[in-house]
Amino acid sequence: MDLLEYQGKQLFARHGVPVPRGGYAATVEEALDVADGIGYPVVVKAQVQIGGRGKAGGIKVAQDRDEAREHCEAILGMDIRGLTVHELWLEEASDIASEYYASFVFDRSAKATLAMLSTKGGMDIEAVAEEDPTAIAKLHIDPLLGFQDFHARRLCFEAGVDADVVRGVTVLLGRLYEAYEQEEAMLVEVNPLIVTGDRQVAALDAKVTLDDNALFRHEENAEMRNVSAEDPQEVMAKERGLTYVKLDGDIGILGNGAGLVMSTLDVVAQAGGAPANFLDAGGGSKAEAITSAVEVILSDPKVKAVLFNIFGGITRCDEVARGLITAFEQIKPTVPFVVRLDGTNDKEGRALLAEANLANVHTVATMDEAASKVVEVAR
Amino acid sequence: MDLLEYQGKQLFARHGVPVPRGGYAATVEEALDVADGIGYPVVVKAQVQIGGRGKAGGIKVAQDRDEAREHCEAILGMDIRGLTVHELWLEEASDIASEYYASFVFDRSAKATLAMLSTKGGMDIEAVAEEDPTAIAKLHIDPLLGFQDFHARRLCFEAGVDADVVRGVTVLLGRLYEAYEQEEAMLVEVNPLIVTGDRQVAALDAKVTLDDNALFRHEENAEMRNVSAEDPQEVMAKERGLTYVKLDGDIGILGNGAGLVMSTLDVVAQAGGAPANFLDAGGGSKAEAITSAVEVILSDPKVKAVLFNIFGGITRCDEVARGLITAFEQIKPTVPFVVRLDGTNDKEGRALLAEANLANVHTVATMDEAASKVVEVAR
Amino acid sequence: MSIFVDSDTRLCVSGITGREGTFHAMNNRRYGTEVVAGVTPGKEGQDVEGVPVFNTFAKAVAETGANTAMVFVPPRFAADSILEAADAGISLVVCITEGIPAHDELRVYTHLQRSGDVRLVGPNCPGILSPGKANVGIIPASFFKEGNVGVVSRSGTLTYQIGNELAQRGFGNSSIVGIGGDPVPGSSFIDVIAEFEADPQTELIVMSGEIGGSAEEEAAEYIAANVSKPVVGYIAGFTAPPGKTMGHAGAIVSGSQGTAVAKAEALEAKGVRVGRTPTQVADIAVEILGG
Amino acid sequence: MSIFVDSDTRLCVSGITGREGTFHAMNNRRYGTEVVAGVTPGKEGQDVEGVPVFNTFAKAVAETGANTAMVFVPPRFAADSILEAADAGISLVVCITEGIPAHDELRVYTHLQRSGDVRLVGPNCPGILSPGKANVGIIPASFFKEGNVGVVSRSGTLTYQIGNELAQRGFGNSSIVGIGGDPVPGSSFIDVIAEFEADPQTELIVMSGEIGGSAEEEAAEYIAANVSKPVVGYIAGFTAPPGKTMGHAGAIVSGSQGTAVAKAEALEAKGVRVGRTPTQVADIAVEILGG
Repeated sequence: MDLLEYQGKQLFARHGVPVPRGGYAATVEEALDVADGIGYPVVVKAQVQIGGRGKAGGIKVAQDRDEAREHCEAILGMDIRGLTVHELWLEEASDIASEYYASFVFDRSAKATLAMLSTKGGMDIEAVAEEDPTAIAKLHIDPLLGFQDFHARRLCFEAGVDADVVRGVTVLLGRLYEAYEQEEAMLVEVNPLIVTGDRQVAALDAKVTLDDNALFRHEENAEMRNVSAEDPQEVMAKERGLTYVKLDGDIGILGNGAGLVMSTLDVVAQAGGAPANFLDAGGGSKAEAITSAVEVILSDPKVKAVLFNIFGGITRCDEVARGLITAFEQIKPTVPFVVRLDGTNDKEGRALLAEANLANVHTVATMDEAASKVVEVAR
Repeated sequence: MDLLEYQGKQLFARHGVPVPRGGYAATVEEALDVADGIGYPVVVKAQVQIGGRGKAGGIKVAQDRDEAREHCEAILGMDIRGLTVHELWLEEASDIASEYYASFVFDRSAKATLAMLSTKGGMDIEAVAEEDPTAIAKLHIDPLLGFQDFHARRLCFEAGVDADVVRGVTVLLGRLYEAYEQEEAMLVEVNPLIVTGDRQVAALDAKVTLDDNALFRHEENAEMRNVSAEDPQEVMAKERGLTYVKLDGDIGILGNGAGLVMSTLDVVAQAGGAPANFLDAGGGSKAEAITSAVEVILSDPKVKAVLFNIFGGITRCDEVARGLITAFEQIKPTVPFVVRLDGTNDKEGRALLAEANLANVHTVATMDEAASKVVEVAR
Repeated sequence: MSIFVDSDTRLCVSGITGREGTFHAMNNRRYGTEVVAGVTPGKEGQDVEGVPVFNTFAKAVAETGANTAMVFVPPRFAADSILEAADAGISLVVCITEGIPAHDELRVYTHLQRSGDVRLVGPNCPGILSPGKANVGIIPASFFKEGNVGVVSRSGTLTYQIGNELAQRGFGNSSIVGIGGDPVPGSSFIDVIAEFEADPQTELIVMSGEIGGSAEEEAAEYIAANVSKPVVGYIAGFTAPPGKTMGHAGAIVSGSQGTAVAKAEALEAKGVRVGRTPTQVADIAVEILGG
Repeated sequence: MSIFVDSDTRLCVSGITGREGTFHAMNNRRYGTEVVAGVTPGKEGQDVEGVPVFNTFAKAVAETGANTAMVFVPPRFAADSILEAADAGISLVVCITEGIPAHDELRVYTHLQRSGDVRLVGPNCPGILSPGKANVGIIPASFFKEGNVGVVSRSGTLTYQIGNELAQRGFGNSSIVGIGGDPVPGSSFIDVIAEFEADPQTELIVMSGEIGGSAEEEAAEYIAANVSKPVVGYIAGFTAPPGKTMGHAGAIVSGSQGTAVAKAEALEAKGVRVGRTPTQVADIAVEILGG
């Protein structure tokens, strides 16, 4: 789960990471109240889950109340790379002497957390990484020992942090790691991490990705989920425990297990088709899950045919068949279905389907055959 | 540093370990206010750093305000095995169905923390350990992995905890370990850990020993130090950075390094003397520390002679000599001193002493000689 | 021969009293796996169709000599169960549970790596099947028979698909190992391939990967340097949507690694033939071993 | 020969710019120890009487090939400094600092044990002297000369006392190792005695213990099983006040272990002669090796 900037900053603040004073607003009037409380100049920041807000005009400094109103009115409702701004964060203007970059990210390859620090913050850090990899100091953290002060000092000295703020950056990094670990984030990123004119350090931006699997331990974080910002079909799928990603094509795909679904997309593409989605019904899918899945797939009006590719292990094919039959009863789909069932209880599943004799459902024996068939019926 | 029961319970509560509701009082009137707030029946508990309070009459249940007054008056000022009761803790009376025992202790031999749990709580656990060692479930904790739920369950099932409170005890133990580790305790001990009639668990007593070396990280805990309960000479020594333990004899001993001081006590005892104290002036002792040390030793009126046994490594003998000379100027001791200086700058130290020509100071060459001499002059 | 599980396997199932736990434990037993114990705290003294249940792994191991654990408990309890099994002296832990928090996986992985000889397979994996010998997990065993092809896969259902394609061509398997696709799998492609290389029964190794991470690229390096047996690869996800990159930091970490194309090319560069569909994988196997 | 430190030692001193750090670093260098670097964060580019100072151990090791660290920083920074030295590839860390929190020591000890080949001596120890070769720490070297007696001790000043008694009888030392008396010493009596047993120069081992803990009892067992060279023991604290017991739990843990009498008896039961005073230790050494 990705947090908005203001959510990330609130999470940082809980762990003592210094952030500028600020407040949240969803309307212009709320925003002006917040701005008055902070005092002027004040920074008005669009809260959307996308980079490049500044360039798009989503971040503005206001010198007084009138200017603040002007900026808030301009930014609320603004479209930033396809996302509409519904929320604002206002904060005190910072006196920036230097801009650094800091992050902790869960590095799967290394099976460890990677810590990064650079004095070339405030700009596109990926570009920095490409042009001058030595400008980013990196090291991996032992998860059982944790991030130690010496790690922070090493990053600071390697990155070339100003000597007088090494202590401040060391403390900030320690707290940032605490936030990362205790909140079970997959990423915490601060760009820029600023040094102010009076040599204080603070996180001027916050990018936080939390581990969805760990949200059950963090109620406060689970509540931050911003459903409105997500694709409605993906939300629908998530609420039903399904993994769904919308694609551009017209063939709806359902499978069990991410690998098999990915493989199905590949095989359909090789057969000349264009998948409309990725939908993993998961291990042990029950009939209800299958019914829900059909609903999610068909909620995309572009879908011209649907492919069910099931190889049952923990999933039982009879459950899948039952779910499909229920879906037909409830939704009465008009597009053709191609169904391939193999694995646990496949005979029972196929028998159920044969018995139900659903209109427009083609049962096939192999995955390759299923792909050819669905491409054919989608034409 | 040992905490009083109420301090331990407050520390527990900070980590979510359930403890009965209660309050602190230093006078009868305060106590009655607290008792009124809690309601009756209420338990009045003497706060002294010693076991066996209950048997000595230091813990009483009061059914009403009059009885509470009676108990508070009896307990405040009471002498329990040599300690005067100056403080009270009052708490709600608990409905006790079972009494368990739980502890985490820093086990030097194993270089790990030992967790212990027994269902034979509420009594002398050392006696239980002797009579029926299997009645205490034990296991060691990996400090990097920490105390896991499975450790707690294993202790519960091995100790024979009632099945319906295994979950509750598991949670309590997890929090107790958190308190132990995060507060950097050398010991947390709960005896009894009670199960109430409605099957809740709570810590009815709290014995906590904190690591003095870690107090700099725990301001809140450092403030709990109860100076009045300590021996005034030991407090004086501690304030001056010296390790001092009072003994029963009449020969004051000063050395540098715990091992050398212990060895000096042994050699003096073998020479027929009775040491009056253990005083380790520490590594790198400066002149001021030596002067302070003389003050501390001579504050014990029983001291008839003083032995200085210094083998300088980080400590420089000239500093020791200077400190002794200053002490003679300031305190003008009347008892004889025997001084043995060896190690770093020993020649300079001996020269300074020779030059100062202090009355009643005997300089000797070896430790054995020093012991014989001090026993002789103490007669 | 086979790897990891065989007729010496003595299985203890964590979560045996749950619906899925019971179902698959019994399924494994019917296949011939020796299921000697189950663990469910508070249910000691009960049995599940004759399999005794214990409160702790320590007791289960002491009483039954269990040497292998299958973990079937919900995600919030799974890390604890793996650690408990390892602490009790179990030498192979197969974790089926899906959805374990990533930081839990990281701590468990690091701890097991440091503290001894416990092998973890999974989490979020279908388990291990050694046809004709033992099945530990949820792999539908009826599709597979004993043979000379070792299969290792990040994906469960894809494993069955590939195994099935091979079976249709008449190939059997020494062992089929699902390593799972979680952020921190206990065993990697390399760990499993090394075992297949050493296993006399295995004559061909099939590895089935997918987009994300760099495990396939690392395996390619390892195979080139250490493996004498033929290896056939498969990568799923050529047409998959780009995965979630974790901020700019994520992009810096992974670089250009992780795409299906990059993985297939990495394998082919090291002489591993890569099938573009499960069917092609079987076709290549026929070419190598003879039909 | 000698153990731990010798003419191959390349010393890096953590806290070299502090008063005590400078004093003892220079003292060690005057003795002949190769002091190649110092570490003080923020002071890189400076030097201490010609010894270059670095911000980090990583850089100090990279630039100077330091292989041994001496830690002299205040207690709140000491654990971090030990870990930093180990992380940078230092193989021997000698920690002089006194007063390190016990939980810090426990974590450091456990981490170093698991993660490789770093030896820690101390904390709260006087260091290691190999007479005629190198001195790392605060042992006053002028009292000792090269010879065939290895000394290992929990106490600093007592080490000098015993060493001095031996010197007065004409004995020199292969190495003198102070292991420190802290709750979790990085090296134990056993670790050091094993090295002396293997060191051809050492013909007699003197171990000086004190009340508390069970390290001496464990050493007695180890000596009986593994040590062929004569060992003379000393235990301080026969008349010491009873130590702080840590509650009832502490009493249960330690049982009757830990008293001077128990320790001396444990050693004597395993054939180790125990002197009752430092002078007696020297007398026994004379008997064993000849005066």
